[in-house]
Amino acid sequence: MKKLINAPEDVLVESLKGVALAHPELSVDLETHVITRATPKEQGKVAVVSGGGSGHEPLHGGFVGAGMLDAAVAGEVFTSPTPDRVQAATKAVDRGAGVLHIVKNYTGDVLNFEMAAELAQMEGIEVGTVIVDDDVAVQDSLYTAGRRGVGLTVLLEKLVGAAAEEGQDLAAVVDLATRINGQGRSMGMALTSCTVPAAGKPTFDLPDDQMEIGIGIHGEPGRHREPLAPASDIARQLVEPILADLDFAGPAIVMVNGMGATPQIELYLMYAEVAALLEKAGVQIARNLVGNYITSLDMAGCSVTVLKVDDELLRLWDAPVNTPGLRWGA
Amino acid sequence: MKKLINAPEDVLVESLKGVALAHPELSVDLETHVITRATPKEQGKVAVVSGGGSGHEPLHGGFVGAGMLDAAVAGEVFTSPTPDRVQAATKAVDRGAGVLHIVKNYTGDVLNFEMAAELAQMEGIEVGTVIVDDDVAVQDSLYTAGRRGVGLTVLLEKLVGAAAEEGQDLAAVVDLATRINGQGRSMGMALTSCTVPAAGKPTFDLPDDQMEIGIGIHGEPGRHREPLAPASDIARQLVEPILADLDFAGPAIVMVNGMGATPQIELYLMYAEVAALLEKAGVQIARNLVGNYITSLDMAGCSVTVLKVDDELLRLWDAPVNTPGLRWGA
Amino acid sequence: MTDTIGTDALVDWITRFREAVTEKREWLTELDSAIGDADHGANMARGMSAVSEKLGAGAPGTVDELLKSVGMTLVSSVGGASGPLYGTFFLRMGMTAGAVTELDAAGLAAALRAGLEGIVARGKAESGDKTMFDAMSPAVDALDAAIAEGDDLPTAARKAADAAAAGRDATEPLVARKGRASYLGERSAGHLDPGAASTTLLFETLAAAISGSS
Amino acid sequence: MTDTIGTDALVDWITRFREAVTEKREWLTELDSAIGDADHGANMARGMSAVSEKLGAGAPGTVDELLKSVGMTLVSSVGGASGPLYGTFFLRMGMTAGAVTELDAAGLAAALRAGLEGIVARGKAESGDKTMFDAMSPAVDALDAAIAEGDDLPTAARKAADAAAAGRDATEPLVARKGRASYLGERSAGHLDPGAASTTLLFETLAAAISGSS
Ligand SMILES: Nc1ncnc2c1ncn2[C@@H]1O[C@H](COP(=O)(O)OP(=O)(O)O)[C@@H](O)[C@H]1O
Ligand SMILES: Nc1ncnc2c1ncn2[C@@H]1O[C@H](COP(=O)(O)OP(=O)(O)O)[C@@H](O)[C@H]1O
Ligand SMILES: [Mg+2]
Ligand SMILES: [Mg+2]
Ligand SMILES: [Mg+2]
Ligand SMILES: [Mg+2]
Repeated sequence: MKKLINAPEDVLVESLKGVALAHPELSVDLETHVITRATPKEQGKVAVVSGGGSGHEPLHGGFVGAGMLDAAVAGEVFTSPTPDRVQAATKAVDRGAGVLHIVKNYTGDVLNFEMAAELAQMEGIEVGTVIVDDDVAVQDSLYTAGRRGVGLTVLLEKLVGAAAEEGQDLAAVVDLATRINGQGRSMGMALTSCTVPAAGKPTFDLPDDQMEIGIGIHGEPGRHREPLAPASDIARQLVEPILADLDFAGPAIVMVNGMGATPQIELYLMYAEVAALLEKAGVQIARNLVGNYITSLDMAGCSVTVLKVDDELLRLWDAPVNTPGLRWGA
Repeated sequence: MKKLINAPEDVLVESLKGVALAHPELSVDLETHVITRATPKEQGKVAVVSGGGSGHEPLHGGFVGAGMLDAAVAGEVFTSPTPDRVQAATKAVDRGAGVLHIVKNYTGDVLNFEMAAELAQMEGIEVGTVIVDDDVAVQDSLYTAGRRGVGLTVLLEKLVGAAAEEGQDLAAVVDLATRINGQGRSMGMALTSCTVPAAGKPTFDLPDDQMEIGIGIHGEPGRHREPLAPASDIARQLVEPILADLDFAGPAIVMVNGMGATPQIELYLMYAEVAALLEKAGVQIARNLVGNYITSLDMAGCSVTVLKVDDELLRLWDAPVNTPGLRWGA
Repeated sequence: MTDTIGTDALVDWITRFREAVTEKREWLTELDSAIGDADHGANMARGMSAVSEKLGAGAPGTVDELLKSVGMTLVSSVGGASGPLYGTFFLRMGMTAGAVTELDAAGLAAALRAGLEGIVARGKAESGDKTMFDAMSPAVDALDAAIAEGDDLPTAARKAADAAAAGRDATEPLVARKGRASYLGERSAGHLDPGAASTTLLFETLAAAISGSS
Repeated sequence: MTDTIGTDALVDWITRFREAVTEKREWLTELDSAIGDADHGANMARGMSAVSEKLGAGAPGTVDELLKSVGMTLVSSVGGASGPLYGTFFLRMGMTAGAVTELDAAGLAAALRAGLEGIVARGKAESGDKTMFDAMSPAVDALDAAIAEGDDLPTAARKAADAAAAGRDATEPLVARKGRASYLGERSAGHLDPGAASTTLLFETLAAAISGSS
């Protein structure tokens, strides 16, 4: 296992130590693994909390700051944080107007955040929840765990964070989050597996001439494996299921996201392929993100996220944001 | 070779196409591979041009924008651009106050920029040059090619870009650049080789239990190879030669930079190690960068850069910058 | 033969379970690598070592306090899917057991049944979804049946463990419908479910604790 | 026997050099992988194919125009260290040759010497720095010496090529002091210099073009 780490069991805390040192504008609790803004937002505004397993950086800790999250709760690598910690974060950032939990749809995250919400509500904190489930690689069904929450989480945290920052109330923020989740879709692929530090070896073996299509963000294998293909073909395999799932004609925000080990030169190349396919399908890309935003440790590969937008969402997108991972207008 | 590309020979242009589509605030010339600001700076201000081989993204194209570069010239992967293109970029962005060339100290870059400067001067454009040579892994000597230009280039482009933006004249900007180069040092290491698309296989073989210390940014092997070590030990091996080369007691800007395939969780962990060592040596970290800023394709590893600063440099650092790769205050 | 299980034996069970998940940690993680995210071994080992530490500081004297303490510790130390699920299992067991110092066969069966129902309440798993339910549900059923047939507690616990193992093995051909493995669709078939594997350890160690204490 | 080389033979030289670097492209890149950045083969192939394309559109009739065109094309198509160096080499050769249609042995030797000096002016390499200079300098010296001894042009060119090859081979044990390989320090020893290898191809193809045309 080739990683810049000391003991595998210390990776999370030691990395959080670096976040704390690098970002005086954040408060990092090395006991609970909760990251909050050093300067909390004003009383009377909705707070936005997210969290989940670590290994997806900058998500979520890198999105704490004015205009985006109030707190992020970092679990162990790929393991949802526990309810007591989510509850502690919720309590810490509540400004009397309630707290939105942004939860990616994984059994672990859903269950732990559910328990945390129960705990917080017992203490009189109003909690709203949005469960993000945008991954079209997974078939949606009432009888299964449903779709995973992946790339859309990034866009949703930005947009909802902006709404909370401008003072929208909890019901409005929950509505907005639900609406965004309904109109965004993602699909990902991997060129290599990632290696969980505690496991010490790649989660799956992928021969040199094969790739995985339809992966999530936890090193889980995808829907199917197939021979390595040119970027144009990969783009098609990511974009087509997204377009097949929802009518995206019209303005959209598009993200081409790297899984952690794929360099920018490749991501921009993929973006060109993806943009061309989307345009052909009548999608007008109004805003975009190209880079590593929701990663899977040291996995090579990428994902595509498309979110249908209107003027209101674009206004929220353009609102100032000041976080380690996303920053403009501030 | 596992990459998100089509034909290896098209990587550069297809990636630039993505940059053009993703960044309407930039102009990208797909013939000459020159990236400029879509809105040029005002007449009468010094323009700042850099460039070099591709594969180091976001450097340099990702640093074009208000407060930083006026143009970046992208060569083929790891190959300096040709003089005619550098000259074209120089001519395009000259606003009548002269142009600074920021050149990383590699024979290829130095020779091509030298010829470009000659060509531009023949056309009546005043050109100043700074050659960045901050890599302490390489022994400095009058009789050799000297030290490589690596991580310091990022900090220098930001600081000098700010000075040019506020209207300092060419002589002042050249002086500033020279001063910065004199007081910054870097050192890098690799966990894996990178793979040049045209070569199709890793530049060097590195066994699973070995690492390279003292690498540059072109996939060249380092000064020596040794058994894989914990992050704390790697940090020491990067920080010590930097501190041995120059007295850094006092305020500094510090960058922990990823080589392309190393995820943020590891970079922040390294930053904690590096910051602790520097503090022990009396370095006060006034500002920092942690992330992928000057990469080497899909190499895993990192580099450390330390730059001695004063209030004037911190003022320039904090000045607004609005580029794809570095953005604040705008 | 005392056909009951007291707090000491319950502590012994917890200790044996901790040893088992620690010893089989890599196997559990390997199973989770194939169809999940390669952390089930680490999750269970982290959780159970937190439990041991907690109990080492002094185990509660009543069954309900003991099991609720185990459950709360798991909830607040594991995370992931297995944390709330196993946590709820022990919490519900404790709530059902009440403030007693030992459980008879019927009491243990009722507590385990309540634990199982807690897992279903949280995770909505059904039979054949390829989860820990597929090991736990047959184990609890087998325990009930053995007690109804008049088996002594060690024999009944042994039958429960065997049923868990059979349930675990039966997860292999299944296509997962719950948890992370469901994302793999058809590709999830051909692998044991990691949670069913740890649940089998839970019933194996229960049987061992009971026969050791009988 | 005409002891001269005309523009046709020079074009033949350039064509042969192009073929040689294209054929040996992977070898040159491999040499550059060991002590550089794995692009020398690609650089030379790209440059010489640009040159061929340029000449294909109509080769200039005089030696100086021809060689300057080769040099300018290399400068504007290669980049890296080898672009300005080989580019300057041909530019200086052309400037020295003048507006003639053929070169005699002394004229060719003078042009090559000027090219070599151009490389030194740009790159400041000295003997033993482990660069293309270490193949080119002995080759030019050998040509001079052969001509002074009265050898005919094909023989002299053959001796130059052999001297280049010997110079290239002699770079193997050297510790590089110029170019990228210098960053490796002691580790650069034990490998041929890629530029010395391509320079040897330059003189090999010159000898072949001259004997083919004599
Ligand atoms: N909805 C559910 N109901 C019951 N058990 C479940 C459910 N979802 C997952 N599991 C169990 O949890 C196990 C995975 O646990 P673990 O790997 O620790 O958590 P995570 O999946 O969050 O990484 C699965 O093997 C399965 O047995
Ligand atoms: N200062 C110099 N003088 C002469 N030749 C040099 C000098 N620096 C480098 N070279 C030659 O250039 C060759 C490398 O060329 P190439 O790989 O195309 O460029 P780059 O090093 O920029 O990638 C080296 O093998 C060496 O022979
Ligand atoms: Mg997990
Ligand atoms: Mg090169
Ligand atoms: Mg798991
Ligand atoms: Mg090279």
